[in-house]
Amino acid sequence: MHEPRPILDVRDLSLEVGRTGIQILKHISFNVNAGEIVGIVGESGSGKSMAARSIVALNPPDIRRTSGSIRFEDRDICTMSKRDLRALRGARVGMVFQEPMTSLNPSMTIGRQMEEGLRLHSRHTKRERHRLIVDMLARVGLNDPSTALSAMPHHFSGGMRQRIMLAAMMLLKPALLIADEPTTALDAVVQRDVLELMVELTRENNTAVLMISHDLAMVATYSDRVVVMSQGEIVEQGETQSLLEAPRHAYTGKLLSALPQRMPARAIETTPVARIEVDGLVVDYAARQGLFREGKPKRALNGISLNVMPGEVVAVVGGSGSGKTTLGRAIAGLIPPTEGQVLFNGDPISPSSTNYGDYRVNCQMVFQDPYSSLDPRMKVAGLVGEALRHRNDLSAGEKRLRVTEVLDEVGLAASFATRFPHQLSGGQRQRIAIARAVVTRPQFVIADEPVSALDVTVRAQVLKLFADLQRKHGFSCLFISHDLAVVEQIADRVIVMKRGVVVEQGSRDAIFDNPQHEYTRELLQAIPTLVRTGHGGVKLGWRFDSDVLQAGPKAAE
Amino acid sequence: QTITASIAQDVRSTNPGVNRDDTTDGVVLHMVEGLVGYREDGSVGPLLAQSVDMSADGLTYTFKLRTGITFHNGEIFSAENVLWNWTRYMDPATEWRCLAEFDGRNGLKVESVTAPDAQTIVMTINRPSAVFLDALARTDCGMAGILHYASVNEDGTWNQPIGTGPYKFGTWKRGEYFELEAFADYVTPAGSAPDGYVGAKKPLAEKVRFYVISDPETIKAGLLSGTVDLAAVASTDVPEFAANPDFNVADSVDASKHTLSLQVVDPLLSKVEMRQAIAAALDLPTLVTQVTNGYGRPNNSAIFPQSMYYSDVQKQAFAHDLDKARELLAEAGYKGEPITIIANKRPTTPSFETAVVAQAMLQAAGINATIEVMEWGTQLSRYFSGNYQMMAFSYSSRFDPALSFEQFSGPKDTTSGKVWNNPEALKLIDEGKAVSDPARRQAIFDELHTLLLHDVPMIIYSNGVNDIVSNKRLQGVVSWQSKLRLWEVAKQ
Amino acid sequence: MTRLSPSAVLGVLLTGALLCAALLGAVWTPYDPLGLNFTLKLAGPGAAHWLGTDEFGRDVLSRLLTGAATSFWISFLTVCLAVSAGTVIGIVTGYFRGWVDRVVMMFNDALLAFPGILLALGLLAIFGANKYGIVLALGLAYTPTVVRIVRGAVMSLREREFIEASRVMGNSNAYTMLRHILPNCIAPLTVLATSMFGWVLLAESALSFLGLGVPPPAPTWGNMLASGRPFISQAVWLAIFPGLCISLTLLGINLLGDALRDKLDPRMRH
Amino acid sequence: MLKFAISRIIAAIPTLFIVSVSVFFLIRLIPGDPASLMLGDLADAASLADLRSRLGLDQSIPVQFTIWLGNILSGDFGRSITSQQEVLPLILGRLRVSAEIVLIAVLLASVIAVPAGMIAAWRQNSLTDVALVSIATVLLSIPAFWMGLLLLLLFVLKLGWLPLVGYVSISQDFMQGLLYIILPVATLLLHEIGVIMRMARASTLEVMQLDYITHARAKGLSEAAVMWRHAFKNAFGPTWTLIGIVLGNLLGGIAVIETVFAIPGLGRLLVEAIFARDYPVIQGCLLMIATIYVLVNLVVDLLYPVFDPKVNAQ
Ligand SMILES: Nc1ncnc2c1ncn2[C@@H]1O[C@H](COP(=O)(O)OP(=O)(O)OP(=O)(O)O)[C@@H](O)[C@H]1O
Ligand SMILES: Nc1ncnc2c1ncn2[C@@H]1O[C@H](COP(=O)(O)OP(=O)(O)OP(=O)(O)O)[C@@H](O)[C@H]1O
Ligand SMILES: [Mg+2]
Ligand SMILES: [Mg+2]
Repeated sequence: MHEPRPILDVRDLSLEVGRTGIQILKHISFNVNAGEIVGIVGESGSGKSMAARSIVALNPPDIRRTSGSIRFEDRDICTMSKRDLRALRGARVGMVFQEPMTSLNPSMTIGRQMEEGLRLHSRHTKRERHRLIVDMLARVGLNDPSTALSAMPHHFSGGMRQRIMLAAMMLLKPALLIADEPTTALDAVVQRDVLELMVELTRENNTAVLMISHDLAMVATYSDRVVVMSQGEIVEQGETQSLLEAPRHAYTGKLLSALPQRMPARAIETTPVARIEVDGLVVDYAARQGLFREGKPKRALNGISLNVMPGEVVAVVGGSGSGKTTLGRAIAGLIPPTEGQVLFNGDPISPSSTNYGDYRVNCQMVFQDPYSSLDPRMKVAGLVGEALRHRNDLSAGEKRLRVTEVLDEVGLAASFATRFPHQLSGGQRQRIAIARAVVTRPQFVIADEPVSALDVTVRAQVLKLFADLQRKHGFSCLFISHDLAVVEQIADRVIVMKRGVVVEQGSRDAIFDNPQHEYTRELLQAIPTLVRTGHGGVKLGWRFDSDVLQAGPKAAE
Repeated sequence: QTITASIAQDVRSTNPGVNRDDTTDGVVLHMVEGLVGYREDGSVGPLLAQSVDMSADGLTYTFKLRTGITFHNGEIFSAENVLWNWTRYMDPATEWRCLAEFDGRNGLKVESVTAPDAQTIVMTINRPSAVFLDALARTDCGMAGILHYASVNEDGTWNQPIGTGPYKFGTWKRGEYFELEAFADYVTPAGSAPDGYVGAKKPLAEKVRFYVISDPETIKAGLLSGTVDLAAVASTDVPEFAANPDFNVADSVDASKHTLSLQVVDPLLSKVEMRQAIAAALDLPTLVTQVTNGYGRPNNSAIFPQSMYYSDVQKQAFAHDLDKARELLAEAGYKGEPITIIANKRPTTPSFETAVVAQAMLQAAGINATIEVMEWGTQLSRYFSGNYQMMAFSYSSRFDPALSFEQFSGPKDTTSGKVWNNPEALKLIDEGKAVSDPARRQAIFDELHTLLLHDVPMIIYSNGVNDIVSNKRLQGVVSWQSKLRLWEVAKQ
Repeated sequence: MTRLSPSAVLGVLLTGALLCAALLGAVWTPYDPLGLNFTLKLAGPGAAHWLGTDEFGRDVLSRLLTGAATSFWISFLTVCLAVSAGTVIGIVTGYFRGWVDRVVMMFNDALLAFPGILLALGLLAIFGANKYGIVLALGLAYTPTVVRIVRGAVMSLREREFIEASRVMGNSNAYTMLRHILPNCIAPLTVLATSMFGWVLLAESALSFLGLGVPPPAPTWGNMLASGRPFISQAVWLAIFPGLCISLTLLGINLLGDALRDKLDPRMRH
Repeated sequence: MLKFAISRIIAAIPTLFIVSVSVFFLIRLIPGDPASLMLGDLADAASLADLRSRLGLDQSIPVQFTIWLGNILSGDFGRSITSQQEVLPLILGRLRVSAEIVLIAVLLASVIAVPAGMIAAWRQNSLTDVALVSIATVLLSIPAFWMGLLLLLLFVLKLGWLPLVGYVSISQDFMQGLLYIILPVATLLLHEIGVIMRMARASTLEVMQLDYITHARAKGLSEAAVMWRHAFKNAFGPTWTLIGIVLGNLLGGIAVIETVFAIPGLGRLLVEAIFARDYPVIQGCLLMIATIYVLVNLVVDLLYPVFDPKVNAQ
C-alpha cells in the first residue's frame, strides 16, 4: 500500500484574537488522509473548534491567522479566492458546528435548509433531492422525515437538530467532513447509528472525517488516528489504538485517568416530602399554525410521574426527542403543563402560588443550549453574578468573591469574568451556565445535558462539584444526559424515557446492572466503554462484556 | 382653444352667493350675471339691466331689462326670471348669505319687487340707501345672479348654474380643475372694453380651465412650462416674470385693505397716545415697500385709490416720527410692557412679513413688541372675540366707502370683532350709508379719515396688490380686484 | 479601548460641530439674528455676510447659529420624550402581551392614526405655540411609532432562551425587561431615535410650508428652510445653508447612532 | 388564525371609538369655528348665527357628539361644511388617489431600501456602507416640499418629460397614470428610503452575528444567498413593523406632496378641512385613517410570525 496523500494538510497554524495578541492556536500541524477518520480530543478551550473553522475559513471576524498554511486537496485555503472557497464549502468540505441549536435558521423550514446545499452542489432534480433528503433523515433516525421537512427548527429537540445538521452535511458527500462534537446531544442508540453511518460514508465515498469530540470512547471506536490538544497546542498525535493504550504526554495521561467511573451507591434518605414531586405531567405543544389551518397539538409528555428526594440525583436518560428537555422545562415552570402538577417541598407550584418566589430562587436550571441561554450583551461576571441578586444577605464584595469562587469551581480562571459569551468556547459557555445555576447554592437544579461539551477532566471536576454541593447543602438534581458513563458515575436513581413516557426507573445499580426494559438494554449496549489498562492507558470494551465487567468498577464490589 | 388659469383653492360650490369664497366668486361670475355689477372704479352699473332709475325719495328703483338675452339653455331672459330668482333668494331655505342685507335685519328691507311688464322690474325699499345697488352688485352675494329655474332640482336643491354669463358650466373635477365653455349666444353689454363686471364681456376662448394649484412654486412652474396660461403670483416673483419676454405682467391695486388692527379696549392700548405712538413709530412707506416687494403703494385710507371718493384728504397719512413716538409713549406712561402682534402665514396676505417688519420698527422706538404666529382659523377666532393686542390682518374688498368703514367699525359690546368703536365715527358711517349725494358723502368720508388718523384704532397701510402673470399668447389680460376675469381674453 | 471607525469619527466631528454651533449661537452671533436691514435684502454670500442675507436683510449665518440651539434643543427633547415613553410602553406591552397589550395597543393605534398636523394644532392650542408646546405635540405624535417598533422587537426577544433563563433565576419581570430586553432592543432604538431627530428637525418645516405656521419666535433651521423656498430662483442660498446644516447634522447623528449601536453590541467590537 | 384575525378586527372597534371621541373633542378645542371661517371678515352677527344653527353648531358639544355618532352608526358620515359633498364618497374618492401613490411608493421604497440596507450591513464600515448611509441621510434631510419642487423643476421645467399637474388613476389608464404618478411617488420614495434602509441595516447587522449565518456559509452558499435566504427573513421583523407604520403615516401625511403636485388626495383634503374646521370631513378622515391603521397593523401582526415563527400572533 502506497503512502496515501493527505487530503488536508495543516501546517504551523497560529491564530490570534484581534489586536489583543492572545494566541489561541500555537503553531499546530496535522493532516488527514482521504477516507481516514481523525479524532481531535483535548481540553475544553484548547482551540479545537477554531482550528476546525479555519479549515473552511470561517473564523469569527476578530480571530486572525498569524502564521501557517492550510492545504486542502493541494490548494491553499488561506489564499484562495472567495469564489473558489464557496465552491469548496459544502461540496468538498462539510462542516458541522458545535452548537446545533443555533446553527439552524429559525425562520426556515428544515426541508428548505437541507435542500439548499444539495441544490447548489448537485444536479439532482427536485424530486430526487426530496427523496435523498427524506432518505438521509430516516437514516439518521428521525421518524416521520417527510413531515419534518416542513417543520421549523424550534419544533425539534436538541438531538434532533444535531441529526438534521449532520444529515444536511453528509447528504452532500463531501471529501472531508469536519464534525465538531457531532453527537453530544444524541442518545446512545442514535449516536451509534449516526457514527456507523459516517463510517459507511467514508467507505462508500472515501470521505475523510475530522471529528472533534470529548467522548473518548467514541473516538477510540471510530477514529483511525487521534490528535490531542491542550492550550492551543498539539501535545500528541498518532494511531488511536496505540496512543490510547500507551499515552506518552502527561496531558493525555491526565485525560485518560479522569474517565468517569461508578462510585459506590449512596444511601438516600426517603423523606415523607419529596423535594420535587411530579404528578401525571402531560405537555402538549401547540400545533403548527398556518394562516387558515390549525393542526392538532403534539404531545411531548404523556403522564410523567416522578419524585426527587432531598440530596438525590435523579438522572433522566432516553431517546433523543423523548421529552427530557420538555420535562425539565415543565418542572422549571417555563412551559405550563397541559395536565398534572409539580410539587415543590410538598406544595403545588404555579405562578400564582405563594411559594413561587421561593421556588424560583431554589430551583435553577442549566439549559441544554448554553449559548442561547446567555444574554449576548452581558459579560460573564454579570451573567453569573446576576443569579445572586436575590441574596440580600451577601454584600457586593462577597458576591464578587462568590462569583470568582464558582468560576474556579467550574474550572475557569477569574480572567474570564470580563468576557462576553461569544468570546468563549462551547465548553466554557456550558461551564458559565453551570456556574450560574449553582452559584446561589439552590436546593434543586435541573441540569439539561450540563457536561456534554466538557472534556473529561473538566467534567470530572464539575461532577465533583455537584457531589460536594450535594454533601454540603443537600442539593438535589434532575440530571438529563445521554452520556451513560456520566450517569453511571453521578446518579442515585435513573429514569429511562421514551416517546414521552417513563419506560423504566430504578436505582442506578439496578438499571445499569440489571436493566428490565428492552429499550434500556439497547441503550446500554449501543456504545462501548473504555476500560483502563494497567499502564495508564485505556482500551475499548462493551457493556455486558465479561471483560468489561471484570475490569470495570463492578469488580471492586 | 383653452385658456388655462390657476386658482389656489377648489371652487366651493357653483351656487352663487350661497357657498362661496373669493375664488369661487371669481369662477362662478363667469357664468352668472346680476341686474347690476361693479365698474372698474367701484361704482355700480347696469348689467342685465339696461338702466336703473331711482325715485326722488330714494325708495323706488326701476330696472329696465336688456332684451334679446338668453340663458345657457337657450331660454329667453325676462322680468319673470328676475321675480323667480328674487323669491328664491329671499327664501331662507336657499341660504343666501346676503339675505340679512335685504330682509331688514341689517336695517335695509326690500318691501316689494314687481314686474309691470316683461322688461321692467320695480323694487321698493324701506328707507333711502346709498348702498342698496352696491349690495346687489356685491360679488360675495353672487351679484344676486339671475339663474334659469332649471338650475335647481325639482325639490329646490341646487343643481348647476344656468345663467346668462359669457361662459357656461363645463366640467368640474373636484380638487383638480374647473372648466368653462364659451356661451356662443352671449350678448355682450355695451362698451368697447371690459369695465369691471360690466362693459364688453365677449367669451373669446372656446374653453377656460381653472386648475386648482395651491403651491405658489408649482404655479410658477406651471406658468414657465406653459401648462398654465395665467395666474396670480406672489410679488416676489414679479421681477423675474417681468424680465421674461414670454410673459406679460398686469398689476393693479384692489380694494382690500392690509392693516395692523389695535385693540382699543386693551388696558395698554386703550390710551390713544399709546396707539398714536405706535403709528408714529412705524415707517409705513418702508413697511409697504418691504412687504409688497415694492409693488404696493402706501395708503392709510379705508378708501381704495381708484375710488371716486379718494380725495386729497384721504391721501393724508400717518407721520413717521420717532421723537414724537417716544414723547407719546412717555405721555401714555409706557413702561416696556410687551405688545404681541398676532400674524398668520397664509401666502395670500403679507401678514407675517408685516409683523416682522413692524416688530423691528416698534422695537427701534422702544416698544417691546413680540410676534405670535398662528394658523388662520385660530387668528380669525381671536379677531372675532377681540382677544388680541395687535394683529396683522387683511380685509376683503369693499367698494363703497361707507361699507368699507363699516367693515371694521361697530360698538364693542354687541360686536366684539369690530375694531373701531368711536360713537362719533359710527354715526358718520350710518349717515354715509343713507345719503346718496356724492358731495355730502365725500365730506363724511373725509371727516371719518381724519378721525381715523387721530384715533388710530387700526393702521391701514396699503391695499392689496394683484400681480397677474400671463403667457404672451394671451391678449387682453387685465388685473382687477383679485378676480381672474377671462372674458375679452383671447389666446393664440 | 478600541479605535473608532472612520465613519464614527465623522459622526463625532459633525455632531460636535453642531453642539459647538449651538453653544456659540447662544452667546454670540456676528449680527442680530432678528435685525432687519432693508438695504441689504437677499444679498448673496459675501465678505460682510458670509452666508448672505434673507428677504428681510437678516444675516443668514447669525440666524443659523441661533437656530442651531433652538433646533437642537427641540429635536433633542422631542426624541427623548418619544423614545423614553415609547420604549417603556413598548417593552411592557410586548413582554406581557395579553390584555395589557391589547388595551395599550388600542390607544396606541388610535394615537398613531392622528396625523401629526392635527395633533400639533390641537396641542399647540392647549399648550401654547412655544418651544415646549411643539416638543410635547411632536413627542406625543412620535411615541406610538416607537411603541410599535419596540413591541415588535420585544415579541421576538421574549421567546429567546436567555429570557427564560432570567425567569428561572427568579428575576422579577421588571428586572428582566430592564436588564435583558432593553439592551437587546438597542439596534432598532438607535436607528429610530436618530431618524426621529431628522423627522423633528423637518416636522416644523412641513408645518410652516402648509401654512400652519407654528414657529417659535427664534429662527430654527426648519422654518428657515421653509421660508427660503419661494426664493429658489433668486436666492437659493436661503435654503441651501439651512438644508446643508440639517443634512450634515443628521449625517453626524446617524453615523454617531450607528457607531453607538456597534459599541453597545459586544459582538461587534473588533 | 382566521378566528384570531376576526377577533382582532372586532377588537379594533374600541380603537375607532377612541379615535372618534378624541378627534371630536380635540378639533373643537382648536380655536376657530367653521361658520366664521366660511363667512370670513364679511360676517355679521345675523348671518353668523344663521349659519351656525344651520350647521348644528349651536348645540352643546355632547349633543353634537351623540347626533354624529348616531349618524355614523347608521352609515351617515354627514356632509362637508365647505363643499356640501357627502363625506363618505368624498373621502373614499380621495383615499383611492392617495392610496395608489402611497402603496406604490412604500413598495418601491422597501424594495430598494431593504436590499440596500442589507448590503450596507454586509459591507459594514466599508466605503459602500458609509456611502449608502450618507445618501440615505441626505435624502432624509431634504423635506418633501423641497424634494418635490426640485424634481418638478428638473423633470417638468428643464426636461419637459412629465406633465405638471393633474391626476389620472393608473387603474384607468396605465401609461397616462404613470406619467402623473412618477414625481409624487419619487418624492415620497426618496424620503422614506432612508428610514427603512437604516432599520434594515441595523437589524441585519444583528442577525449577521448568529451561528446559522456562518453555517449557511459553510454550506458553500453564495453571499447573496446567505444574505437573502438566511439573513433577510430573520432581520426583517423590525423593518416590517416600520414599513407598516410608514404606510399608515403617509396616508394621512402626504398633504405636502399632494399640495406640491396638485393632486386631489386624502392628505390635502384633511389639511384643507382642518383649515376650514370642516368638522364632518376631519372626523370622517380620521376614522378612515384609523381604520386603515388598524388593518395595516393587523396584517403586520399576522405576518410577524412568518419572520419569527417562535412568536405567535396571539
Ligand atoms: N472572540 C473571541 N475572543 C477571545 N477569545 C476567544 C474568542 N473566541 C474564542 N476564544 C477563545 O479561544 C479559545 C479556543 O476556543 P475554541 O472554541 O476553539 O475551543 P474548543 O477547543 O473548541 O473548546 P470546547 O471543547 O470547549 O468547545 C478558547 O479559550 C476561547 O475562550
Ligand atoms: N416548540 C415545539 N413545538 C412543537 N414540538 C416540539 C417543540 N419543542 C419540542 N417539540 C417536540 O417535542 C418532543 C420532545 O422534545 P424535547 O426537546 O423534550 O426532547 P429531548 O428529550 O430533550 O431530546 P434531546 O435529547 O434530543 O434534546 C420532540 O419530538 C420535539 O420534536
Ligand atoms: Mg469547541
Ligand atoms: Mg433536549
